[in-house]
Amino acid sequence: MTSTLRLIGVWLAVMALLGLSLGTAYLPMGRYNSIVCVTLAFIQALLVWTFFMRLRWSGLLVRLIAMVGLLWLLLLLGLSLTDYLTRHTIAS
Amino acid sequence: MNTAVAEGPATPAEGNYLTNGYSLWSWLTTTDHKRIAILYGLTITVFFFMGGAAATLMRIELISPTPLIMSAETYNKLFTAHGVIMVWFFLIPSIPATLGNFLLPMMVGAKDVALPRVNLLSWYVFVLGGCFVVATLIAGGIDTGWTLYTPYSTRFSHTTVVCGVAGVFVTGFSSIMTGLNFIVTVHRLRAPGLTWFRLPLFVWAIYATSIILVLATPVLAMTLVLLAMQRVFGIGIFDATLGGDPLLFQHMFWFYSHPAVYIMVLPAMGVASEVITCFARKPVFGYRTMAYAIAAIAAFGFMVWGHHMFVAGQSLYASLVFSFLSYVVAIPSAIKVFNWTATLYKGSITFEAPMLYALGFVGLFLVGGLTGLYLASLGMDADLSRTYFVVAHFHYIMVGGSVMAYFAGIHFWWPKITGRLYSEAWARLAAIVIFVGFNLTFFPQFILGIDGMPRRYFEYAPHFQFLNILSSAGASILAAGYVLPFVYLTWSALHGAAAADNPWGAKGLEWQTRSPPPVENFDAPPRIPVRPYDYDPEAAERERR
Amino acid sequence: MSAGAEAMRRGASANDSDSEVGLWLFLASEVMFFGLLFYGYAITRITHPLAFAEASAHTDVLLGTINCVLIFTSSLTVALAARCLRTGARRASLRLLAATWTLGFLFLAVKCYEYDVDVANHLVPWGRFAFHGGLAAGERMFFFMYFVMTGAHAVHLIVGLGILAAMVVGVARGRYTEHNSEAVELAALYWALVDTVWIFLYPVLYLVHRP
Amino acid sequence: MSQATQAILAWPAAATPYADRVDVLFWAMTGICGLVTIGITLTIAYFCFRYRRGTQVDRKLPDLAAGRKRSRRIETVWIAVPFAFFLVFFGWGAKLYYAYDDPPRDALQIFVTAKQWMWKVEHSNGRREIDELHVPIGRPVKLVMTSQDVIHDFYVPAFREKRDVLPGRYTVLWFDPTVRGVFALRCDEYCGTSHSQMTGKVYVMSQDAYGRWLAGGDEQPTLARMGFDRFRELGCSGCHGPSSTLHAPSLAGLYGRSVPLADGSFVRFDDRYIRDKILQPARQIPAGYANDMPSFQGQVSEQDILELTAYLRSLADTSPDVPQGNHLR
Repeated sequence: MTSTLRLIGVWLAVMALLGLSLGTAYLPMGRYNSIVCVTLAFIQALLVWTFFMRLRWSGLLVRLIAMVGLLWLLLLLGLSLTDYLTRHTIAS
Repeated sequence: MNTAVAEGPATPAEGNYLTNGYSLWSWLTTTDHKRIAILYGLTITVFFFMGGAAATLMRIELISPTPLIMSAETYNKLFTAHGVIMVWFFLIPSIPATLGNFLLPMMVGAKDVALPRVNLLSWYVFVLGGCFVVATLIAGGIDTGWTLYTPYSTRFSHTTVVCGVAGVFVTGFSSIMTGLNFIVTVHRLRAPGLTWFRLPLFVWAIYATSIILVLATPVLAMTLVLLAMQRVFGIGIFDATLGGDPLLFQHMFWFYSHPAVYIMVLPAMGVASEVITCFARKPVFGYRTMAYAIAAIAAFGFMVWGHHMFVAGQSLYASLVFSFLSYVVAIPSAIKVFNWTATLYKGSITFEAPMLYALGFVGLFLVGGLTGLYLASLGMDADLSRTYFVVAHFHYIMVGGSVMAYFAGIHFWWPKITGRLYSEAWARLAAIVIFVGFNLTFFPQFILGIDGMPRRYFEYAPHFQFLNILSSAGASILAAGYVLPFVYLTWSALHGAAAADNPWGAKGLEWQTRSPPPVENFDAPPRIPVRPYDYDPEAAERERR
Repeated sequence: MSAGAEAMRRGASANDSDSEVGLWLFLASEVMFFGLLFYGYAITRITHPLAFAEASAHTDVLLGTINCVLIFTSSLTVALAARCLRTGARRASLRLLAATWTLGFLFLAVKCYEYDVDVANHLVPWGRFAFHGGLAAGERMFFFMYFVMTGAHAVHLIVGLGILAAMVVGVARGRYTEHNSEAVELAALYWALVDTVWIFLYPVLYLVHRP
Repeated sequence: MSQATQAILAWPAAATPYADRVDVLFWAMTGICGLVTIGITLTIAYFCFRYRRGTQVDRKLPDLAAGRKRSRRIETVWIAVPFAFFLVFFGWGAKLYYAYDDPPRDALQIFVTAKQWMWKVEHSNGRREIDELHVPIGRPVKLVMTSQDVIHDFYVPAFREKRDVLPGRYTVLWFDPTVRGVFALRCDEYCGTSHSQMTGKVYVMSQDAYGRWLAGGDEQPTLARMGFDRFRELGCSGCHGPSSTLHAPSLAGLYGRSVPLADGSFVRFDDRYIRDKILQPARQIPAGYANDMPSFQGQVSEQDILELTAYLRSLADTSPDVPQGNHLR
């Protein structure tokens, strides 16, 4: 049952990352706290999607669909930031 | 169902999807994409005339610069009802959910959509959403405008905003289901040998539209949830007096609502491509470019929403980015117009009603697109945005574009859908009346906008009256133009002469089957053409002689 | 799917059925659905960084972490359940599905308890609110987003529990077997998505400012 | 007929140099777009006529490969040429917008508060008007605008510009009137029942007439003077006053300067920053000061904030040692 073991291994990794993310949250790293936490969350999500949701064994189409939501969100956030990060730079 | 049995067992060569059960129940429980298309068609026709009635009342009111037949409250509720109904309950489902539903599986050589039960569910969800909207109207209507800008919609409107928003929210799920279904169908159910670049442009257009439906609609749904929460609980992230930002709502709203414009116009482009090639009897000019243009419009359409906010308090840099991207998205639209024109070159052209509608579409879309360039230009937009110029511009795209193309499609595929012919003379007359009425209604509005008349004005300065009367006169012609097809098409559905399987000599897969098609679309597997639109104008001329 | 349509099908890898592709599209739209909330959160946090940090410190990190453990484990058990059913181990699959359901239910119970604590601490932004200082406006918006986001997640979880219950019954009655395991696989995918949402909710709601 | 011509020529006069520049762009675009519309329509009409079924014309299509090659060449042209025009339109529009977005420093500042359904205007000497705006000719005017309720939009067609007026925020619209006269002002963002009646007039008058107009009217305390009263009533002076023992910054001479913040960045001490500090003091803490200012959210009106801001602006050129309020009349 190697694939069962693999899934359990992935679960252990996700739990370890949870511990790591909780631990680093208590270190005073300023704005990097959030960056680290969210990065760890992305890795956890990647593990879950790759193994639990079987993207590793899926065809190209499904992988594309899985990515497109994230891409579109980046579009929404990225283009909005052109507004929010520069809104007050012109002296009023 | 019983009636069908009483007529005796229908052999595959005789029966069709319309004879497969006559009871209301057989329609309400059908999973046949063709029947669901007709359910959608009937429903949106009801909504079209509801929205149209609102517009008619508004145009009557605007004959006079001072109150004429209604109060300001009523007027505000009417333009909101007109917008909400026309956008979400007519234009967005119009071509995809009726023509798309009917034709997409046939065009890819499939027996049905991939998820037929989801398809039926989407119609029920749509009707449920419609019920909320009708309930809202009965409760007095809402007065926020279809754009639902905060904080007016959250704190200041005294109307049943939450109910109306719920209707739009629910309908969103119907859009998602339809889009999802089409994407799976195109990917999975294409007949063997029907590669991507052998698909008709209509399929490309519906496919691209579906992607927008699936990815943009949930954004609207959640935005409306946040809006409703803020209205109900009095707090939220859009309320400036509580530290929130009303522009955040606008970003969220337009992230859906700008792509929604492409939901309306991409399928229209698909229809125009089918009809123009058929009646020019010539392959579409630059097929691949046309397909890529559709994809490009769908993708870039997501990156231009900020051009609705140039004067709304958005930062200079954001405006620059969005203005530039808006010009970029205009390129593929321009390509499409040029290619349609070039398709006519060396054709063997006839002018049946669908062709008249399609040519009308190209002309009106051209004007709508070019006036879009004014609004994408930052300096011009600071003058023209939110005036009647904008109203005219988007009506040229949505009514001149989408509705003309919808009519072109309905006429083009009517013999296939119903198995009957309509009166060609009446249909040509209606096409011309609609074209004339449309221009008379909306062209004066460009001038009104340039003259500085803001949209959503119940009363206006007296010197705007002449153009408003002109517009109202046009609207009455337009209304007559819309009633005409309703009458002669209804007559045709009941009493029309039987249509041949392929009355236009068209090349799509859907024309290879009977009219109306059998339940599973094809009696024998369709022949897959080596290239799409394999028309030959010379051969067409020879045949004629 | 009828045999005819089956025969017409071509292209993509044979692993993915129509329904699976359809479900993934649905998941993509779910990503946009939750994504919009994360987007609203992000923009509001950019304009109120201190308030968000301050308010986040008042969430119950212990309960949040317990819920992480519960839901991460449940997405393992559901993945295993789908796997077991595919390979014919129906009984194991049934147990794992039941375990998933239980873990999900526990998650919900913990969340309800946490909501109760939040209410007791006046963290509900409508009504009497615990914060009054200079950051109150931002803190209010943080807790608004906290309730909307966890609430939307909880709704999905409840739907998921319903689906899982149907799967448990279906497997127990022998409706879903190794030859007909698709429904369970799709349920597992949906459940894993609900888990993924929590993966992101946890750091942005509980871990903003802990030192 | 006369009414018709009048209606079609109702094009509002351009009353600023900026408006003239917008008109040039408008006519340029209209010229080009008009030519394109006519050109394409005529082409379609010509093709439809010449290649209608039954005419004896050459209809031979090139073979597939040659046709594809040729169509690609043609398409490249009609991608490149429109794109070039689009770049020009974009650049031209952007240049105008940059001017629209960037008021001159020496502009005459006037405050506009919008509410359902009226425009309240306040001049720096305290003179107020409703639904009317008097401005001098030949001097740039900068409107600092905010709304008490929903979003409105300040639109003067003769100036060819508009800007939304938002609750909870200042937006700016500036113009440089060069034509004397009365111009229509309209609200151009739907704001509720009487949206279409939220109109007004902009009077552009000679400098002298403006000066007389400004001095006329009831004697009213200046905005800054009222701000000084507000400064004491609300208790601001308790901490920010010169005699305060609390560790709060003195605000004299700060306006317009750039202030170092605790996080190492800088912010301009301007209307927006003052407003933010009053409502959300915990944001953007100045370097060296604690975060102990309470929020005045809900205790101050937009009017109060305007007055307080005017007072702080009046302190721009004072030194911290001068007893505050003395420089006001």
